Amino acid sequence: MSDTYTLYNKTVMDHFMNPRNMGDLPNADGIGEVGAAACGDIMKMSLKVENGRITDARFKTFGCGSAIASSSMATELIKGRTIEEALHFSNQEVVDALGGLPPVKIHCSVLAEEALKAALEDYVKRNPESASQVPPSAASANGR
Amino acid sequence: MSDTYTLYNKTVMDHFMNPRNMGDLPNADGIGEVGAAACGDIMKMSLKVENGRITDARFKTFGCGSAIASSSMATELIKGRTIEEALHFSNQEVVDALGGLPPVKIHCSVLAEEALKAALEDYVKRNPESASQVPPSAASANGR
Amino acid sequence: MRHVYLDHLSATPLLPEAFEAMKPYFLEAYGNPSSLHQHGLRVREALTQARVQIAELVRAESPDEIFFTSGGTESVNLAVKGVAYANKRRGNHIVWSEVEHPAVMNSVEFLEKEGFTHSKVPVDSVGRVQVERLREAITDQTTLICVQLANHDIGTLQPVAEVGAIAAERGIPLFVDANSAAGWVPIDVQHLGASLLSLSPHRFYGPKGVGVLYRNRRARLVSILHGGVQEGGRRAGTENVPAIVGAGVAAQAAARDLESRVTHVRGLQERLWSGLKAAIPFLKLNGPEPGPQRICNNLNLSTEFIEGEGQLLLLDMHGIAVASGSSCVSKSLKISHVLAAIGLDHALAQGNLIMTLGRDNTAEEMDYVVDEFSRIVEKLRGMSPMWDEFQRGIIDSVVAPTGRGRSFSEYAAEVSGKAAH
Amino acid sequence: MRHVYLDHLSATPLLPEAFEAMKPYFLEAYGNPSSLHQHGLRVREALTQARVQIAELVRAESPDEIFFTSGGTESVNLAVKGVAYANKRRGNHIVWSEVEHPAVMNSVEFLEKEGFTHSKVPVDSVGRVQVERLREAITDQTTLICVQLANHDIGTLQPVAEVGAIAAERGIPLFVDANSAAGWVPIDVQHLGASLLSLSPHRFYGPKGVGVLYRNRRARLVSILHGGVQEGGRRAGTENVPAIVGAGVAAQAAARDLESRVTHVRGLQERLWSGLKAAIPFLKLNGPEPGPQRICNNLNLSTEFIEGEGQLLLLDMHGIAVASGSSCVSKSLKISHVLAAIGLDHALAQGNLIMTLGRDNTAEEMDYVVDEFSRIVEKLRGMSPMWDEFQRGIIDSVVAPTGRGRSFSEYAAEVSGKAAH
Ligand SMILES: Cc1ncc(COP(=O)(O)O)c(C=O)c1O
Ligand SMILES: Cc1ncc(COP(=O)(O)O)c(C=O)c1O
Repeated sequence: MSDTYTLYNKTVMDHFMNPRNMGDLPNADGIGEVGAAACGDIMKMSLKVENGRITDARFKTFGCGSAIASSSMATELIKGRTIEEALHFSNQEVVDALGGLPPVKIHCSVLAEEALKAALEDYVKRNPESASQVPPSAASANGR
Repeated sequence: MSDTYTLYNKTVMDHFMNPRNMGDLPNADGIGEVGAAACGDIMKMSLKVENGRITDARFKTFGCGSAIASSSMATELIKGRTIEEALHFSNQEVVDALGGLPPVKIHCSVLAEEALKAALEDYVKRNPESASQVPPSAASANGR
Repeated sequence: MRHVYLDHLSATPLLPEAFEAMKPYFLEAYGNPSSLHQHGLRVREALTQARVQIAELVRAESPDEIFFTSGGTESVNLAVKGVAYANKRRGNHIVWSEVEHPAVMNSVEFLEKEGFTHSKVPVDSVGRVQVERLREAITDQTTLICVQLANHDIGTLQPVAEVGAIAAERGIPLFVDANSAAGWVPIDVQHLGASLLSLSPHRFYGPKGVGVLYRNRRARLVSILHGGVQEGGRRAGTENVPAIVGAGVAAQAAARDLESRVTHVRGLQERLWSGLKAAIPFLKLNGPEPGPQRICNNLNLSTEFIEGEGQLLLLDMHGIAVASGSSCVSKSLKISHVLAAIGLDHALAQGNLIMTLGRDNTAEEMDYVVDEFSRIVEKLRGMSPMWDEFQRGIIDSVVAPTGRGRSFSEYAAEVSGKAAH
Repeated sequence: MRHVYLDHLSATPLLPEAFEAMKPYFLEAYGNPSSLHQHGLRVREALTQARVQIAELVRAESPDEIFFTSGGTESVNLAVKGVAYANKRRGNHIVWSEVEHPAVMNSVEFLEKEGFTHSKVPVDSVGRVQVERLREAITDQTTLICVQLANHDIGTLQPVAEVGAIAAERGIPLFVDANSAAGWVPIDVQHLGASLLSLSPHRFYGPKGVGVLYRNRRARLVSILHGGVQEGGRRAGTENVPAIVGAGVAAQAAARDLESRVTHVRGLQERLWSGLKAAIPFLKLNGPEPGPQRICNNLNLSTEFIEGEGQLLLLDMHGIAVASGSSCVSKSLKISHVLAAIGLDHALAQGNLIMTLGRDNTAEEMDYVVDEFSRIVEKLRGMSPMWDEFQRGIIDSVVAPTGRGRSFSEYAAEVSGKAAH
């Protein structure tokens, strides 16, 4: 066998093999942790927020290759966004940035969205003054 | 392909390809014709009888390879036998002399036996005086 | 001795290019496509490609409509039972033609024991399904119609597109058994109105051990071999990777070469039939005359006054490989139900011979067959009490009646004391 | 990069001598065994020989007890459904173990929809069928008992001969699914008391596309694929001749080399497990310890705190091919029902990895795997929020509990708001 065959495309494999922003943020401003019991994925996301803007993001993931890649990509995409922008973040961005995921793996990108939103929610809870920036529906829809 | 593969064994193939005693006997002393409608075989056997002994036998057969081989072999076997011996002729002799037939083809040998017995019956009918030689059960069991 | 293979409906040699494509999948790329590592992923790609190649041969909208099975028979079983079970709540009635292959026939009969009902549609004297009778057979319980594309015995091309229009009108899935047609007839599932269609790659120079079922996405189908979730959950069991790869290549070649293969073979079919007809008296062609109603590679003959197995064996001893639908040849000791369906006289059914042509046959071979076969017929007729009785005017010919005597069937019934059929 | 193939339960490379034996049957001896001419008769002999070779591998009394199918799954379906339907008048109850392969499980569930009933016999914590429970499950309606020889996931060897004795006593046919065992365990159908037994040649270096069902002459069996009268009327469809020939050769080699293969592979199994155990903390072996209760070629591991697919993919990137029973790996997104049946904690089921060894693996490969796998586990644990929580004493290990916190499963249930299983 000369070629390498991969389950996921190159971008996904790259983010799985060399995940970006892996780890925890010391003194994170918001931390979210979500999971899908059915597939056994757990994602934890930590955010650093300065002046209403996400300046840093880290993840830790228990899950399959696409879960790791999705969290890696989500942290990459979210850095630099405002809280409000981040609250409009959708899993589709992750899927698109990764160049697609197999149908059964789309839920991994959903989990990344949920982890991010849980972390944002945590941030808003800790910083009630920032809540004014957040449309109420957005915050509650993703809370748990 | 170097070898020749055959459906039947060598003896059967030989009797099929080069049948012995094929034809009709002019002035036959007994003629029998039997058939198995299910398999579409028809066998006709003609006998020449002299002094209570079969001196010649001929067959014509509409049927498969093993039907032709069975009739050929039956005519070979029967020549020289007395009427009474012939009435005890059994299909198993044909099967054995042919070195075996596939299970679904055993009925071909049965047909050969029946054709012979039908010819004998015809002979007995034409020569009532010979009936004394024939055990009554044997003649009627195979008559039709 | 010459070797002339005229049994292409039973099997075709594998296309060398298909074998070449298959080779790596035996010793080297031996992975299971369900595996997530290199070895599995590599062969997954091969399956995907084969699916595309097959989809193109039948003009499926998407390769996802192609399912691989173990052979023509399994494809038929999956189609018939898989649709029947899937629609059990809607209805339990199946409409099928009386010349369908035993794979359809026996599947329907199995379902009958399980509580399904069915209607068998008759055919005309050349084996064509009577479309109006088919229309009448449909009830509001009907959930499946089965009509083959070409008959496996007598080569009749069925009016499938007409049936497809009726099926569409009534909203009933149509299953087309194309196992004996694919590779020899252009197929467009859209045009045929087929919801399902089965293919048998080893009938068009693909390998044995693989079958295909096309299924339109809108047709409900449940699996009949239960286990893993291979083939989109519709066919459990580790995929026969090399055979699937070979089927793909064979399909591609069939699509590419269809026209030239058909032209070549049709020419041989005509040459052979006209040669035989001229050389041998009392020979009948079963099914339609060569032409638009008959598949290009089949001749189904009945040689009167002699039986089929003997003809087959003697031809074989002269290097010519053919098939026969006579009862002595069948394992069930019954004549082909197709010959019975077209009402063929018993005598003619017993003398049946099937010659199916392929791309490697030549015109010289046809002439050789005519020659050899003439001699063989003469030899066997010489042994036949029937031929003799016919010569003497006691029985009559069915092929070309003279009105002199009884037919062989009547005669045979009398000899055996039983009706011939 | 080294390539280490540790997924022999998914597929094995074809034995070169089997491939050599198969080759002529593609291009040259391409006939259909049902044909009565040279081309057909020649391949018939090949089938006969293969039947003898298989019969010897399982010590069948006669080659007539060997039936060829398209694969392990079809053999299982034929056994389960074929016996159930054949005995429908006598009874409608099936006894089977809860660790049977999906081929058995889903066949039984199909039959349930068709009006059959069944009892699922539990296993102990290493996956062994509880024989007394099995005995109790039998009713006077029971017409079939199904127990596998070796488990496909966790390698447990089942007490089949004990079950066979019960089956014999009650006069009920026993079907033994030996698809994952044949070639790696000596098989004697007489000794096992098996009325039926399925084999999968591509698990012992035979080709894909062929399966075997042994059936004792006294066991009633009806066909499930309907059509022609191939395989003594028990399996319709043109035979996959080359694959059957290959299966025969592979069976012959398996019988010949069984002892040396088993000795070699068992040594590797022990070396690999002791190496991994020493190098990696919080690693659990599922199923029995290597030894008489476990098949020689399987290790089923659970790596705590990390998920299986990631382990599998990283191993693959390092040239090591393995399988996993984690839910992310399965197409159904459920963990292997075998892992559920032995009551494996959810966290451990998700971290599942299956390594199955073969004759070409070496001791050096085992050491390489231990090395690479240690590094991979470390890397993935470094990414795992669970590992971190464990280090901080928030959650506890299931493999080696310290009593410091909740288990991962409890933790995961809390995070997701849903029970983990
Ligand atoms: C029309 C038709 N259907 C089904 C089959 C069964 O195919 P196979 O024997 O390849 O399984 C055949 C085989 O001749 C056929 O001609
Ligand atoms: C015990 C058991 N039964 C049945 C099967 C199904 O076999 P196949 O996928 O070859 O059809 C397998 C395959 O892993 C198995 O291990």
